[in-house]
Amino acid sequence: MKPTTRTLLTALGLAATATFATGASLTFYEESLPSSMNPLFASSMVDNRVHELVLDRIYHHDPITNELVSDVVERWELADGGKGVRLYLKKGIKWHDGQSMTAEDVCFTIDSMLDEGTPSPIAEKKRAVFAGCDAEKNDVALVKFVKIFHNPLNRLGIHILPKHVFGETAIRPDHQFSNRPVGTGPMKGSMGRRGVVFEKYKNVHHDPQIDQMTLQEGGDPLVQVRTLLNNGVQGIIAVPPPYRADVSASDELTLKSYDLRSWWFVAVNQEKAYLADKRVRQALNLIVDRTDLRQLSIGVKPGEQNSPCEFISGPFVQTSPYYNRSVPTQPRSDKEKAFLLLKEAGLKQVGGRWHYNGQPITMRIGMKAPLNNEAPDLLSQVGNQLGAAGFDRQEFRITVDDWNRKVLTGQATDYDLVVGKWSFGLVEDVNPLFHTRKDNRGALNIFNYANPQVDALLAQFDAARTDTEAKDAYHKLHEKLAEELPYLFLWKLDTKSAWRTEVRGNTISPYFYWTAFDSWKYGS
Amino acid sequence: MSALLELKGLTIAIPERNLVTDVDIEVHSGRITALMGPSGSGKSLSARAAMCFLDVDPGLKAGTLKYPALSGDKDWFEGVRDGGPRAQDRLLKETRHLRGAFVTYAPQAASSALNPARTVGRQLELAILRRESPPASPADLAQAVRECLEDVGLPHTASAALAGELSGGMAQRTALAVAVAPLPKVLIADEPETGLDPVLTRQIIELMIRVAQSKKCGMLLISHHEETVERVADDVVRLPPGGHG
Amino acid sequence: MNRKLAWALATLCFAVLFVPGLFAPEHLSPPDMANAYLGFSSAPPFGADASGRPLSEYAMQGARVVALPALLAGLLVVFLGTLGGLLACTGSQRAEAAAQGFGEVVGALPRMVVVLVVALLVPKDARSLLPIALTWAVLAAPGAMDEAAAVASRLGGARFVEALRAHGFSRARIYLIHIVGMNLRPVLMRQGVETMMQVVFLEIGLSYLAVQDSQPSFTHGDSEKSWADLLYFGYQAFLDIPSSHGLFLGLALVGVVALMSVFVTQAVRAR
Amino acid sequence: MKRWWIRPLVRVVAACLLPVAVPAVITAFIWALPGDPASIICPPELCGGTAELAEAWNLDQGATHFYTTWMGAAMTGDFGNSWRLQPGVPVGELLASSIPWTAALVVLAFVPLLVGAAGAAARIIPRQVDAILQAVGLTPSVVLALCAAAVVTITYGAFAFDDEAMRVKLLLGALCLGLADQALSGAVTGVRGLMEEERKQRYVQIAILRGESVLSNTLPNTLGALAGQMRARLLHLLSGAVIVEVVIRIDGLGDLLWQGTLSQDFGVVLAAAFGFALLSALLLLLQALVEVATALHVRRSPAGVVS
Repeated sequence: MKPTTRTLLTALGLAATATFATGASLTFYEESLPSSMNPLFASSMVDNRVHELVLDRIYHHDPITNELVSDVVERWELADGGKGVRLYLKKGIKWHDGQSMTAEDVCFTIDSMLDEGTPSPIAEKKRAVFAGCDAEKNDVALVKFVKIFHNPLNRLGIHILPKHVFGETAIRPDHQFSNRPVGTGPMKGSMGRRGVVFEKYKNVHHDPQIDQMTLQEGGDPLVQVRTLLNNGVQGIIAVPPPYRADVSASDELTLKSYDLRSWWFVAVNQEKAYLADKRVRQALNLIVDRTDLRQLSIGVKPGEQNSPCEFISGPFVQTSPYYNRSVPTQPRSDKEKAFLLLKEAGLKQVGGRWHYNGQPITMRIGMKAPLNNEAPDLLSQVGNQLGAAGFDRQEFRITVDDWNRKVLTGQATDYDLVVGKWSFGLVEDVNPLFHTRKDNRGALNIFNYANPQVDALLAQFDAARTDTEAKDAYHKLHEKLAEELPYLFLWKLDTKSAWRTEVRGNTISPYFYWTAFDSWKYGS
Repeated sequence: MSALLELKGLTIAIPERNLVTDVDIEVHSGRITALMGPSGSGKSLSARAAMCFLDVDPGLKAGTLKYPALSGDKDWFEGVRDGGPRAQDRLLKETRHLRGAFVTYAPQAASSALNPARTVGRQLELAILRRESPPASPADLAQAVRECLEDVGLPHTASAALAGELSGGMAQRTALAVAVAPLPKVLIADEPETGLDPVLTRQIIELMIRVAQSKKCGMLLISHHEETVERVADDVVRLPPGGHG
Repeated sequence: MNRKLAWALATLCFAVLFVPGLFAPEHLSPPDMANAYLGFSSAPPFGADASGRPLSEYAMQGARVVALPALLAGLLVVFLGTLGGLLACTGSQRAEAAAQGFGEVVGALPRMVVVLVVALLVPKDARSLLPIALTWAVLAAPGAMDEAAAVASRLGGARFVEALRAHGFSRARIYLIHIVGMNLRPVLMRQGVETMMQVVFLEIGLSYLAVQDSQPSFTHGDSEKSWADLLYFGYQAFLDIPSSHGLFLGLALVGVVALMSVFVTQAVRAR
Repeated sequence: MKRWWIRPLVRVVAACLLPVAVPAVITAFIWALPGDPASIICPPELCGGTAELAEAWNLDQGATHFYTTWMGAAMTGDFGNSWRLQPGVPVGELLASSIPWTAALVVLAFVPLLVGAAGAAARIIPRQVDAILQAVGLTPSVVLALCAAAVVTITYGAFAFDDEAMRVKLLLGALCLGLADQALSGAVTGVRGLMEEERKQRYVQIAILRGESVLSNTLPNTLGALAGQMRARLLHLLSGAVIVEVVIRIDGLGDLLWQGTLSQDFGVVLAAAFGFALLSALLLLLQALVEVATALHVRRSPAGVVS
């Protein structure tokens, strides 16, 4: 091992000198390259983050005060008797190509979403919100909604698109914009084969302090951390728990938490005959030993204090107001109870293997492949536990494409179990996850779970006018799901970024990450 | 008169046995020396040795080779005897300029002895260019090629043909033409009769003799046909069977 | 090297590599943190991975992944090579032109492109090295066919057959024993084993790429480990992780594969 | 005697077929996949109304229509925009930026092969070297490549794509490609074997007796076979480039193909495969050219022959 160490160190030395040569340009590792720089075709958190740098949303939550603010709107007023808002835009805002941003652009954005010819699921959802838009003056836009919303500005968290770049309102995913977008955000970005290069673009509403920034795909997390340690990069958006110790050990690095409310789950396919029985799902929930899983994949020792990983019993993180603390978590397995349930449900154990209707059960367990970086080996560990409990199993890594194409669209019904993770912003809207698939509801319902009572609770949340109503609805939902178990809820895993100490003023906004980018500084 | 080629006491061996033992050969200008012996008696081997081409291991044990008319008393085997393949290779390189220009070789079974990837004309050109005073202009070269073809009774058109496209007789004539084209002093003809019918053999051999005499060169005729040798040879060297003397 | 020894060694390599595949467990044994990153030791003999699972199981599963496909690919090449050799002996112009045509088109296909396309085509349940290996064999065949044909024509092709016919041998006997058995065998064996080796290396290559991008592998189910996983695990030794034993084991396996092909080549050298 | 021009002709025909055939195969494969092509390329929940896309991408009227339109456009150098890998970027651009890398990589890797082959042909490289080369050649390229990759990552970190790093990677890649998988040793032993075989031919022995040089006699007869061997080697390198490029992260054609394959961006896959096919076809043509040239040189009727 010794020689390797030495070569490593010398190599690190090399890298360090290489770095300082390049001046005030910042490089950071993302989980992957964005799949598209066009917000209408966003399909991952990486996309959402990148869009925040390049484009402006009409309204957004202030990362510190959490109130709705806007960088582009001077003032606003209700119009159309509450069915619309009139927006007075700041003057002098320029697009990255030098053209000035006008009300035309705001309206174009909404019109393009309303255009059936825009093949975007995001736009599709907005069609249930917006009715249209009139550019009344060069800097005054009247946005019309389909109905009266009690907080219309909440609905305006959409990125503004440049009319002059697209021309027609039917926007296609393979338009140049998806790769070399023109925005009004603090940075002008363009995607290459190995990364995205951002360049400072001074504007009346943005004054970024960092001249240049490069996004690169992370790859092996171990390599990421090493590279950060030797200043080969200056930041990592998400550091997997197993590697956080190295980061916090170094005084050149700071570990910053990124409020991304994400929790992990094992979705259960009730369309499989034997899993349709609630008792079997409950049995599985008892078989899974979360404490072992957590230790073996994430590396949290049993009884470790302030661990990054808290068990959950329902579809919310424990810090969320919606989390129902009266529902207990299941940290350890209870096989006896589980086996009783299985037998009740008509499963028989023959030669140590569980059979259903005389057939041995072979579980097909899938996991979104990239999650392996955050929770190394989780898939095979889940497999192990089920195997130990007497289930034959096959394991599958699911590519991001298959995940988007099959799993999210409810077509991956050949799997019995799917391990995954959801991430939310401040608004934890779980309706798409559990609502019966119809129209554009239940859009993310992995195994097409359908339960009228659940639907009712979700509707109750939608209709809620006050926070308590909403909270109440979701508490009931939590309880219901904990009993129904369309998912085996595993844990929330907080997300942490690592940045070099030379990077200062780096406020990380919840979910969107870069909202406060203007305050970021790099270099002495 | 002095000999053109003088090979004395030639002994070539492989680890097991001697291939030829104590062979003497002399070739004189304008005369035909026949080298006779049953198959396997080392005729070709001796003939090649006479051209400094010995690729046998350990190879040359004893013997001297002189080209009196060319290099007086120089013994070309000096330092090669018992020198093994390496020395023999050296000799082969040293004497390359002699082969063709001074001593040349008309092979048996000519059709497999001609480069399949060369036209007759091209082969002749290359051979002619090895003359002591090669033709200066392309025209002269062309002329020379035609003469060579005429000498062996081949039509000019044969010049464009590839070896593979020649009949046995034509191939033999070509081989002869190529052999004598550099105007050598010594012509070694290796069993010209092989693979040819008696009539053709007769023609070829007579042709050889005619050409050899017209070019004033001595000839070493390797053959095992008593009758042929009786007819044409001035001197005869007989090798014992199996190379043991 | 003497043939008998060469054969013995080749067989030994083959056994060492592939026989363990027969005993490979379907799933890795459950983790045992006590053994995490354990180096070469008494038990488990080849050390363990990050969660203490024995690397020997990696090796065995890897063997199972490659053994059969590599073998079949080798055989396919041998078969096609034989065909090429025999065609050359028929002395039919048309047959030779056809063989060349096949050789030109197939031989000119960029192999990895075809392989990747095939890899994509295979449904994820049936994901296995076999189709890829066979494709590779077909792509490698023209070389073998050419060489076999060359050997056959050096024998004298059709004339050789006629000559033996004159001695009263039956065609079958001439083709199978005199041509294939006595003269083509060395070439064919060598080509076959080289293909086997290439297939194993191909598997390592493809799997490694998959592991690197944490993608599902093209060549084996995700419950299984390939030799590439060993190399990947070992590669972290460059990053100061105590996993060099993984690298050694992986490289050793690669080395044995290579040696096997060397020994076979030695063993079948024509006298 | 078989007509000399048949072989080169077959090659030329094959060379013409290749760039047409490869995309055809891949198109067939796209349609062979379960599900309709448009939704494979752009899943509904990524881009809702897939019908419009299908139309925009000519996927709506069957494989033949798609293939013909794609080919037609490709002939004019228009490969459309990338759908998934780098949405919106003209695939032509990607291709243009990739081919030089791959070409450079393969050529760099080929230089030592060429030198080795020449050395073997001219009997400069002693046989003893073969054993060493073969031993080195036994390592699969991926193993060498991953060591190279490790070195680059550790040394350059995020700067692994700067010019300097790319140059280093190119060299390392070429080294892996050239040494691994018997590339170099194959070239050396192959050529040596060929030349020795020819040297043994009777006409060469006789030529020696006539005092002619060996090489001038053997070369014309072996040139065709040599060209064949060299082409095989180049092809070998070309396909090896895929793995090396992906592991060491060189922005070449192979990497493009791999990324395209993973993201199922068939526009890119088609184009990359087309690129490979073109390179391979080019090699075929070169070989045919060498063969024709030698054949004509051989048949060049000598000075002043009236035939």
